[in-house]
Amino acid sequence: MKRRAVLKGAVAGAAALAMPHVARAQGRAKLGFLTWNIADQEALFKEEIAEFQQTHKDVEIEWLDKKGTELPAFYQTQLVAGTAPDIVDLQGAIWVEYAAGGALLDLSPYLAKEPEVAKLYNGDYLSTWRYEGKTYLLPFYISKTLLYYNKTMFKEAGLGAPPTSFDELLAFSAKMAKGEKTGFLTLNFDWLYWPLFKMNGVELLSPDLKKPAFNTPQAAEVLEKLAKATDGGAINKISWTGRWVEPNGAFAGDTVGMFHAHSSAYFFVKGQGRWINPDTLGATQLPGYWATPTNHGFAISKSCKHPELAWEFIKLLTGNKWATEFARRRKLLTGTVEADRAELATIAKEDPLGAAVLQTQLEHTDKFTGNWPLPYDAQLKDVFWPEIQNAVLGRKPAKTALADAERGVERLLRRRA
Amino acid sequence: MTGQEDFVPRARWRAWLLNRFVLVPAALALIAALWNGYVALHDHGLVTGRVVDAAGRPVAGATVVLWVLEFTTYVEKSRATTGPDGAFTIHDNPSHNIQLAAEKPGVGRSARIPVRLYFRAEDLALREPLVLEGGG
Amino acid sequence: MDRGARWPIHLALVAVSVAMLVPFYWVLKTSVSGDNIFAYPPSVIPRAPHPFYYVDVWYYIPFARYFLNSVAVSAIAVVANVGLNAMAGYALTRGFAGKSIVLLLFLSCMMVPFQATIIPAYLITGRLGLLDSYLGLALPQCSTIVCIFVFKASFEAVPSSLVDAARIDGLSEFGIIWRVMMPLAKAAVATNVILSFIWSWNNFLWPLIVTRSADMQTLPLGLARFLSYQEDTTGALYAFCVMVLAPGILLFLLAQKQFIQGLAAGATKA
Amino acid sequence: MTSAPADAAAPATVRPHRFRPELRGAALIWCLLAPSLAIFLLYRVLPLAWNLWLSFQDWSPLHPAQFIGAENYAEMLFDDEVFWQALWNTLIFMASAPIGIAIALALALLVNADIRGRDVYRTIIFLSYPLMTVAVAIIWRWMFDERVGLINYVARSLGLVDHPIPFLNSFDWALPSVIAANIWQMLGFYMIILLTGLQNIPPQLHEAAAIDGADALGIFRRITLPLLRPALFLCFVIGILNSFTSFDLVYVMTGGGPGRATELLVTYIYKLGFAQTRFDYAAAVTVFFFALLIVVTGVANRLSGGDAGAMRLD
Repeated sequence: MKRRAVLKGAVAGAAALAMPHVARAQGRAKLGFLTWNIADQEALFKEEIAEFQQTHKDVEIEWLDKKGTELPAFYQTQLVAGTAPDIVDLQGAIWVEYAAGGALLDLSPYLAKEPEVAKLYNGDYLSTWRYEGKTYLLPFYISKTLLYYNKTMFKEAGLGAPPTSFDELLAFSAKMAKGEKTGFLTLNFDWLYWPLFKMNGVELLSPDLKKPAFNTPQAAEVLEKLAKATDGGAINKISWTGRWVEPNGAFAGDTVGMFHAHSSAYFFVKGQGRWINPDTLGATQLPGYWATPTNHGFAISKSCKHPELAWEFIKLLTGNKWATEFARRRKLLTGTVEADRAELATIAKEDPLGAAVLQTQLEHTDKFTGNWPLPYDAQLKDVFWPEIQNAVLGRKPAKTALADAERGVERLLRRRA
Repeated sequence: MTGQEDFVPRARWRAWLLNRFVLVPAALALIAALWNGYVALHDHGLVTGRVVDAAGRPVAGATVVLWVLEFTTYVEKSRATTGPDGAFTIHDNPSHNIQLAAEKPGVGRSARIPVRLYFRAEDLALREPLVLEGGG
Repeated sequence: MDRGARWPIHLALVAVSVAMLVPFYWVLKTSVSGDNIFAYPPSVIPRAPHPFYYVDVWYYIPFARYFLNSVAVSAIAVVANVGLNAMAGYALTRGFAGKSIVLLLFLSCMMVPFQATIIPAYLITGRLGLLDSYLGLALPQCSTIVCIFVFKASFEAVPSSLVDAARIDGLSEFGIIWRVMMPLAKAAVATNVILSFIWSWNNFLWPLIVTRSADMQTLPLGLARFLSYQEDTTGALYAFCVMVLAPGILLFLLAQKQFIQGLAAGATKA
Repeated sequence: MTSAPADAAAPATVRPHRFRPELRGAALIWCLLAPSLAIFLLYRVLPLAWNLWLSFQDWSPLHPAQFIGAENYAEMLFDDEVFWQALWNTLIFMASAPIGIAIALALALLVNADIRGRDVYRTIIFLSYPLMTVAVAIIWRWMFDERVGLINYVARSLGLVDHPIPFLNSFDWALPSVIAANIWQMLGFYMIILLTGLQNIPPQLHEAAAIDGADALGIFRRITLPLLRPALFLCFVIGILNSFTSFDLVYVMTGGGPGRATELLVTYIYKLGFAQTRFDYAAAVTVFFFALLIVVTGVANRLSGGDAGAMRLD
């Protein structure tokens, strides 16, 4: 036993001296490639890597995939250890924090050097990757919120067209709610619920993003209405407590009238809801056309030793050929104009409903909200959301909740100033 | 725990080997081995079956399509055409979760029947024939 | 206690047993019938049971590979635990300078929340060059305090006359540990084996951080992926649960007698 | 265990000298301790020290550390309701340990009666302990489900409730639900320890007391409980540790929600570090957390007369 212990110690010591951990990354040019919970596309990535290696013989690419909630934990640990993957697929607003902290490579010079590259992508979506005038990611796949509605339930409630205003939204919901049935359901993570406030003219922060701007009579009114509707069963409680699976499952259960979610929800819901077809499910914009994007994009870590190679690689990933291929396999939009045009054309034939859903993603792309470029977005959410939850679930009067939230946000902004 | 053999009297060897901590895993290993053997002998990806029309007569020259599940969606994998006796054989089913349907212009098309297999590319002989209906 | 009618006792115990077993049954049932989680009312008896969810799980991730990894890591942890803990436990039965400090250190080590030590632990493992390796995965759990105390307790139960006799027979300390102590501490060994197995088998956060390459992943990571990604296929999810839980339960059922003795010894042989 | 190198421990001679064996013995003891100590040093002490240092810095993976004194602690204590909420929840969680222990004691008494199949009962009751906590969480998250959870189903069929209770989504029920799941998993563990405690009580004592005409309750109060004290306190200590460290359970069942209803210190630490990239602040909370644990277990140990089984310091 002792001998083993001694040996172990010696080996470990030797290893520590012989190869500091960064050494692993060196040798023949090697790129780490980390994706965000999309292991099902392993085949695609393997093909893309293979093609890349045809033109870059001596490059080795290590592909990793981590589950969404754990990817940040993994990436940050790797950052500390100095072994951050060179190319990372980031979602939502977390990239801003990394960008502001100097972990990500500014891609603007590259885009400036090769102006034709930027033209490949949908300008509005590309611009969501801009922080302080610099672009940090290229679009991998795109998605923004829209309003799904259950046509059958609309008929039963004697409703025709989808709502065109906030109050109509609530009124319709109330009409459809009875027993197990509820009228409206929204996703709530990553500010996906924010369009509900934006459409009522509520702003989260002052234009310079320095002060909270949400503690207004308007906001209070909206909150009160939402709380009332939730209490009355018009709005499904899961809106404020569920994350991804519960809301989708509930809507797929054919007991919810309207579902405010992004396009990714469509295939998830379709997979579960036998009832879903063009006559029973409608897809449209939320009143006011506001929508919160939740896009995935490829960034390059600053610690990358071969930024040119990494840049070449993400150009390949997001370029027309592979974006088209990816769009086809995953039936989604990539933000690469050509690919999306092709995909919309193809899917229109095999799944008109899916096409209708995807179509909404390219409309009103000038009305994004809930995607403020804040380096401390996560903390802001963490301060803000629980208070909103308190209000809509009727645990606090709207005004108190907003006041408390404001205090929290002010404190946060002060600390981060 | 090596290096002790010299201390352990012969008699203890039986105790060391013939106890439940050895036998149970051994039994499990054996079962696994047998199963793998069976799999190895039956994973040629063959799918055989018959296609008949609404009246139950075999249909020659009908196209049989095989879909396989890829994560969440079924994608078309391969096709086969029925012989004079209405029988067909697909040689390259890679999956454990498939759907089959047959079609012949003029005779009609069958419903898509889902089939689950116990392992990938398990050889499958459909008991029920695919029934073409609806003219078309 | 043991006088009077028995049936009320049986009644109570049966009731509790049912309460303890229902979740097991529910998982098993769903894993073979997969009644959609959104179906109400839930059926108590599985409708049309079939094993295909297990097949799906098997192919959804490289199950065999993950399983192998989990086994390898657990094996390392178990062997190391039995060895190191026995040594440490024996040492603690002897009086020596600084013993109380060591004991204090051990006890307080029990209370460091691992979630808060991931980053330094990761850096250290990196320094040792053990990232993404079985040893690196197992190392933090290669010795556990509770198990050391289990050994300590059961060694203390060994009559010192035996030890002295052995010493007079000229046995080395290791000889004493291996040939006098261990045979009398089977229960403690069983406890060590099971606890260290369970702990390393169930470990989630550490493998998540330390493993890079796809073929070093362990089963809990696979389970987590299911949770996040394939969550709609409930049947498969619960089949996965069964497949992940089975080994631990099996091991426990095999060794429960000694395990419980050992636990008890460590617990109350004060 | 490989047989030792000959020189590692020369057999002590029959009639040892005064002190040389002493020295050799001490050296040997430290050799025996070395591997375990090394592991704890690497994976417990060093990280803790790192946290201690970090708690006085302003640091994140994204920028270098700089000393900021006790600012993190100041924020934690005076400027962070979430911290207090998490602390409060943790204390409630901790306070729930006695419930489980009480149930376990009752079970132990029952199983201790010499009845047929007691081992079967014991096994069944213990079976939930070896389970992977992540899986336990998955199972119970679903048992508690509002729409299709078994508990609601039973409660509704029995007419106990007219509306299903959204256990994990309700601010009032979430924490109790998680605690219930935790008790379910720990019950068997407590029971085993108490059971052994019971079996270590010499039966003569009971008989003697019975002859003195004491009734069952009297015997239990005057003899069983006092003699059970070490076992009980061990359970309590384990319960505390467990309630402080059951991360997976909360993380999977509720993720700390709704709101902060089930936020524990340990989940909060994790979120601070990995969701908010505030490792420096998380370190401060960790240090506090550690101190709190030391104090609580220390007190428990004191109360148990420094004799809570494994917790005992000789």
